[in-house]
Amino acid sequence: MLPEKIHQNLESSRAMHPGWQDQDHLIRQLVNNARDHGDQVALRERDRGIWQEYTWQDYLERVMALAAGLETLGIGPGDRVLVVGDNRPALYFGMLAAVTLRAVPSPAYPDTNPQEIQSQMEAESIRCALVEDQEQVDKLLGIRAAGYGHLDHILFDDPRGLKDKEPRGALALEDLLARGRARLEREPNLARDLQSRPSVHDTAVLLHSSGTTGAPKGIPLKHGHILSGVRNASQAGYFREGEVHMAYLPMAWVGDFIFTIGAALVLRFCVNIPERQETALHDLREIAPTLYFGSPRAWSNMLTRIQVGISESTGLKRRLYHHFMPFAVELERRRLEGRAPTAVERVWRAVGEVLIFGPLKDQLGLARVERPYTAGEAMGEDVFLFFRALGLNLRQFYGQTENCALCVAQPPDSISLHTAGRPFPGVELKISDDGEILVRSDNIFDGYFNNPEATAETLQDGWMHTGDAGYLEEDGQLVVLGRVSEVVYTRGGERFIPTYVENRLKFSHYIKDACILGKDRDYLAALIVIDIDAVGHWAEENGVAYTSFADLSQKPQVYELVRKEVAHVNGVLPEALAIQRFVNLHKEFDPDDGEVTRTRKLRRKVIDAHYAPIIESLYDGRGAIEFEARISYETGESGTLKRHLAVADVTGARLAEEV
Amino acid sequence: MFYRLSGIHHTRYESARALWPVTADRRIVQGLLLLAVAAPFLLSDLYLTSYMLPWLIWTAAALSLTLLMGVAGQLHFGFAAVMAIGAYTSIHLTRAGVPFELALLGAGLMAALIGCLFGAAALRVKGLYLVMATLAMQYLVEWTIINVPAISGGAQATLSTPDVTFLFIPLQSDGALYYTALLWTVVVTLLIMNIKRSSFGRALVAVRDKDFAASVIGVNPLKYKLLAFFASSFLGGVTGAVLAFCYYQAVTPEQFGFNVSIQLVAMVLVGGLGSVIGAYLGAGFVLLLPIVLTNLLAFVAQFDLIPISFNLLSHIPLMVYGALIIGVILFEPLGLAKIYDNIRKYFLVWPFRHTQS
Amino acid sequence: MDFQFLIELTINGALTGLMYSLVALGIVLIYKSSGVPNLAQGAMVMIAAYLVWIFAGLLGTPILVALFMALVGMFLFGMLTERFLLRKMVGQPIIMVVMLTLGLESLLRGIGPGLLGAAPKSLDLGLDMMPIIIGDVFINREYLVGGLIGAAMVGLSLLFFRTRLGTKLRAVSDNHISSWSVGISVERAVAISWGLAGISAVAAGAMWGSVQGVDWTLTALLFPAVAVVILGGLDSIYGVLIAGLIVGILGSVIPGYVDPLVGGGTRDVVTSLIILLTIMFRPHGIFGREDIERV
Amino acid sequence: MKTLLKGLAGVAGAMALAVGGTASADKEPIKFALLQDFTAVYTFVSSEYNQGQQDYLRLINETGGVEGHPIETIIRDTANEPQRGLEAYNRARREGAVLVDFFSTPVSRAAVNRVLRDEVVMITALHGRGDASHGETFPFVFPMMATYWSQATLLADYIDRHQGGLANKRIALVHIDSPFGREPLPVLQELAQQKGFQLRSFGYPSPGTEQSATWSDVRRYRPDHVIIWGAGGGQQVSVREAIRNGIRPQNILSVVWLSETDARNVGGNHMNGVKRFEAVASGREPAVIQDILTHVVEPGLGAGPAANVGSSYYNIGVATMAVAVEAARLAIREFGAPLTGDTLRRGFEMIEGFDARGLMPPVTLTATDHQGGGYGRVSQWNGQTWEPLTDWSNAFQEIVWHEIEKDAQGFRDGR
Repeated sequence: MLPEKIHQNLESSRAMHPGWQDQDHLIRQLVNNARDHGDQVALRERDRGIWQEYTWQDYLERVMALAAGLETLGIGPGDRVLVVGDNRPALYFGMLAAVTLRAVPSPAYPDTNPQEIQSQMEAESIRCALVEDQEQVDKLLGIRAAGYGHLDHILFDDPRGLKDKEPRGALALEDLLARGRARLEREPNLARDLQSRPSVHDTAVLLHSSGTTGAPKGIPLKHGHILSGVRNASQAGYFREGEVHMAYLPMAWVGDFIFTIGAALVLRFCVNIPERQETALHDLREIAPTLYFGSPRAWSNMLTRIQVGISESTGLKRRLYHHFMPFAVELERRRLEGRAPTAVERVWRAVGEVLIFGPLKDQLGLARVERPYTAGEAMGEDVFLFFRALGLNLRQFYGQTENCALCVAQPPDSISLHTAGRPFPGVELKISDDGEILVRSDNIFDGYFNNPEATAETLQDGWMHTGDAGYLEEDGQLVVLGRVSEVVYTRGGERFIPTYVENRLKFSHYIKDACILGKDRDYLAALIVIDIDAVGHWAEENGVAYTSFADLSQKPQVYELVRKEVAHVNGVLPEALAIQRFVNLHKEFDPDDGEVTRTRKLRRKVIDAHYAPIIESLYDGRGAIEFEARISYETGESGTLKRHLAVADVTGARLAEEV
Repeated sequence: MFYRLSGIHHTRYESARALWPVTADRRIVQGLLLLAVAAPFLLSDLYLTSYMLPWLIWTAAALSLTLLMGVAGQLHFGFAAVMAIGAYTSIHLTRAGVPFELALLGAGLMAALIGCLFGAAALRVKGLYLVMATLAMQYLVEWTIINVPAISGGAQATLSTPDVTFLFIPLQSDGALYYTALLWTVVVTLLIMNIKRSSFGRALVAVRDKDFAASVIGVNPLKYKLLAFFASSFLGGVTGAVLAFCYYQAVTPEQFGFNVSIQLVAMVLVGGLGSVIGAYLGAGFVLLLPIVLTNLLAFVAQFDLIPISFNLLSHIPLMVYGALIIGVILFEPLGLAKIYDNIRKYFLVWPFRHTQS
Repeated sequence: MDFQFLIELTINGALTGLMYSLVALGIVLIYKSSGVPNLAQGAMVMIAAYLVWIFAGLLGTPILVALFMALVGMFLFGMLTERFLLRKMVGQPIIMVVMLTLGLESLLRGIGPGLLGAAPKSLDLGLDMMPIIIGDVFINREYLVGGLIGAAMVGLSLLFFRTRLGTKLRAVSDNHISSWSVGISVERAVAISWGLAGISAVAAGAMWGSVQGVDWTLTALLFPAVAVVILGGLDSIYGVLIAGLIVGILGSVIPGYVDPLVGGGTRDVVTSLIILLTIMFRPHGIFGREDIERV
Repeated sequence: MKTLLKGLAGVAGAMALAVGGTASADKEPIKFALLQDFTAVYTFVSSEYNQGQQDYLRLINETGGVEGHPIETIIRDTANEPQRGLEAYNRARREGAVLVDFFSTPVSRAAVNRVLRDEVVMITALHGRGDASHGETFPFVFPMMATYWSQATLLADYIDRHQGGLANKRIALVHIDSPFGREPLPVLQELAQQKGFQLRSFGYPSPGTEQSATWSDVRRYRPDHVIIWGAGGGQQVSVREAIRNGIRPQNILSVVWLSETDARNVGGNHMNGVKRFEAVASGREPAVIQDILTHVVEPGLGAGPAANVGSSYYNIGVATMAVAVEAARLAIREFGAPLTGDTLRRGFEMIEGFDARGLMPPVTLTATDHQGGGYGRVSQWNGQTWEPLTDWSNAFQEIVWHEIEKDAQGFRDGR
């Protein structure tokens, strides 16, 4: 990027954020930590069973060395650096090294397919990529071979399979580090110089919207946004200094950057990185963090894991669990309703803490968690209550990438089941006339990357339009209903938000995904994706033999099981919005097929297209359908397979339940 | 339920291989050690001298044997003879005026040297044949002791242990004897635990699992078999001396007969081959079970509830003992240690049945 | 004179050795079919002797009837032992099997004397106690009978292995899995071999019980029997015969000359040395098959 | 913890087997501990021996106890294992036993130091250490019957007096190859020198069930007399082998351990004429045995099969308890109740010329002599019973005491 352009950006940012101190940036935080708390552990990574530790001094030294090295590759202010891979210390170091050079890390999800990466690279004219291992290197080489010519440097962390046979432009981070160290030694003032280069007005990271609708948009977040967001949250008591944090969520997701880099630098977190994604749960237990963030799905999975574990457990343990857990859940429900437990109940709960709750939290690795959070989408009431009943002060965040995901959260004292909480200090919130939630604060971004139209749509008069529908309660707590854009109407003019219903369905352990249909139709119907783990286990318990996902999904017993779940949800919906028919799909929604996003949000258009014959059958009264299923193989080829799918009515069951 | 594993992480392999990485286990060990140290103040002299003391010493013996049988896989049905060598050596040395501490060392060395002769058979054969060979050597050692009055002590064939001091403390009071035995057992325990996780221990395990294969990976089976016999016999010899000085206070050949060898093997097997905790449990089982049964039956008999002859009554412990050994081997071939392990796991994975991660 | 002494020692030793063979035969029969070293064979001999005594001494049935009943009893006992104890040990390490049989020995040693009284019982087979005297050589009449029975039992066993059932047993002893595959019930074959071991225990129990009285000391016959088995080869029936003779003769001749010099009973020393030397120089005995171990 | 264990100990205390007793014995009981081997090596003796002990104590309790004190017994199996014996001993001592009888050489040997320290009387009739006769060295140990040395000298004396003298004879000692079997060797060797006879020892391996080679050798030695020295099953094998090898039964002399059972097991009348040392009269004639039959066995209070009453080992058991009760009686008379180990010891040392109404030779125990003179007699199997051939006597006690002194000295030096 041209220096004038950068300078221009800087000036405009200064004008927008007069309160920001120029040298108050992330690298400064790192330098301060290394100076004041140099011996403290900043980062741990589990490597071959043991935890490698990095102190703040190590941290700084590596970031500086990498920055010095990166500079020799020609990376400079305004350059975008692609980051692909699972959480690795070297990648974090590399990102901050880029930030030091006023370049912008642009993380991508490691399982993103090459086309998407290529379009991201093209949009951001990426010249340098920071990747985890050979797999990602190969992916990038493929993109380069496919015609993307600007990729000059591929820096990789894990040298396995690459050592001594690096492809053109590929360089081990270890070698870059050595190069940078040598340079730092030669130039004694370089480190100090590097540290003073960034500005609070620089973009610290370039994140991306999920792309639920249309192509992903780049969301640049500046040092200042991140710092003010973190400070607001910490001021409200949502983070404390020195938290032990587990960095296991994707690096491309806003939360990881905010927690693992933003908050970690500001509040000196001890960040822990699991050995692999598959070992994350085990490693979580070894670390026992004090701060834990999980998506509602992750919490729900955890609950499923517990329930499956308990159902397999021995008699006494199972009985104790089934006594204490409902007791505690009921206690928690009443507590949220404002009724305090009696002394006897408190004593009994303490007994349960020793016998069940404590051991459970220990098994999950949540024994030390004081700040368990969730965000992203609505959380099932039973899941929420369960973990709160366990004694975890589980709370929900509400926010978007655009506002560093730090916007609204449930306060520790007054939590109710249906509200998202109160805005952070420093965050203004209002509801627009058409019911949209608007926010304004210093941690809201300054505009999309190279997308003035979208920016103008989202940022109006300093207010950010979240696109969510909601309202404020009398006590100032926010209730989020769903996407404004998602509000649809049935043919009869009933207004509903499919996601809202889907989430209710997904609160069932047996349902992994659901897609609610009904827009411009006579009634609501559902495509159901069963949860293979939970239903599979249920099938084993109940002696239902099955061979595959597709087979299991079509078992009459499974249909009966799902029917009950659907009927249960119908019970809390207005009668006109009852789900009348559903189909159990023969496969899961697959991000590779574009049916869901990487964060598993539905892409309704794709689904409508893929499953059109099934959807028709849901509305033409047929009891079954032969479906030509499209299959994508891992090679990228696709084929078709004939599937026989049953279509079920819920109404009868519902009537039966009412009788 | 008692176990809390979260937050336990290791930054070095050494700490990951620590003896008791889990806090609850460490607490249990500390608690037991504390109880063991406090035993003279908690237990009556009967339980101290007739239960705790012999139990500890036999545990040390079982540990010495389990190093050979469990870790190195070399069967030994003549370990009582090895202990006898230690006992007689130590007595003759102290009688000749050698300080007790050195006599213990001498006992260990002498037992280790002769124990290596037992090991010579192991260089040639294994399994059942080794059982028979060591058994035969047990007879030879026993015969030699009995038939050489200079060893066994003349016509009475009894040698009383002379008064000695250990680390400047006279071995007179029950307490002094007990603490000496405790110290030795703790030393042996720590030693075996550390051997098991050392390269030496792993070499022994390699030899145990398949000696040919071990030689392929560069572990010389001959050398390690002999080393195993040496180490185990050394410990066994010292234990024999401790047994003589701290418990019997006199040695006769009968104290180290063939049946004692069998009992030692039973301790190791019933406890669980190669397991340290198993040695404690096995020694307790084999040593104390007949005593407890005898006392229990005598207690029951006084009520005259069961009209059985005194002769049968006195044989019941023998039958029960045999039946229980059969039972343990049939139903839990990994021994009492496995049962303990199952109980521990039951609480370790609480409230689940299996580990979750 | 000296020569006659040697002859007498040799003959009596040989006969004793054949009587050891009676005990050893049971061990070999079992080992041959299942690879189990039955260290409870001594106790089985004791139980067999008690059984004969119960019928002959306690109930007063004629000795032949008593022997027959004991044969039936011990055959069943052997089969049941295999069925309920040893069959569960398949695949376990040898040491476990050894300990199991030792546990069984303990159990039996408690049951016999516990139920019938600890004092030794006399078992009269109606044999004259006076020796057969040939020249100046005295031959023990009981040992002669016992030795002949021992030789006969070994011979019978050899013949048995030529019958149809015996051929099956041989097949089983050669290879369990291939026997299985040609439809031979390995379990049954092994059970039968235990039953046969029970039968040989009756012969041994009756003879030794008559010689030394019936009490727990009969279990001590295990030691010389082990020497016989080791020397002859654990799976060789010929070996039992030959090794029995060798162990008996050496255990008689050597102590005969050495005992006066050292003033002690050296027979167990000889027995121990036989075991040791065999194992050191020819571990699989004179006739035993050598196993080939695979990694 | 400690209270809990004390509670346990209390239960254990209640485990003491009461012999029972309905008569006027109402003062606090005296506890005797009979901790013997009922399941392993000594079973051939201990069941009968212990039965005799129990029956005699029952008789005492039935007839008013010891000066009004009933006697309680603590009976446990030790399986001849020192560690089990020591446990039983420690327990019995806590329960207040003043006297202990292990009837097992290894256990008694292992317990010597403890009884001396704890001041508990240990009787070692016909087992244990011979040198324990030395009262000054072993104040609390009472062999109280002829030691093996005294038995050997008495048998030699018998040959000397009644079987044609010892001079120039060939004597074979055929013994089990164990310390016990070799015990008579030194005194016999000493005697061989004094009396001018030839002595050769022949050891056979334990347990002695197979001795044929040994006896071939014995026959070759052409002994005039054979002294057999074993115990249990080996004894009858010795007798049979001796007879087979042409040694006349009359010329076979045995240590005390040869009983009616052995004779039955040898079978027929083969054993007629075999002689043995006898420390206590056998048979049912002695008055004490008659009393037991009347007061204990006939009312059905006997501790075992009535057939055993009057057998050799039974009577030995009776005799040991008769001496012990007598000692207790003397002690209580002299020092009053309660009886302690020390007063009981002094009671023992006051016994003078006590013969249990003709059951045994008159025994006199003193502070120096705990053997009681080493009296005994030789009896002979006549096909039905053991028929005494001599009066109670002792022989060559100076040789015996030389051995006693020598070994006691060794024991003192070892300490």
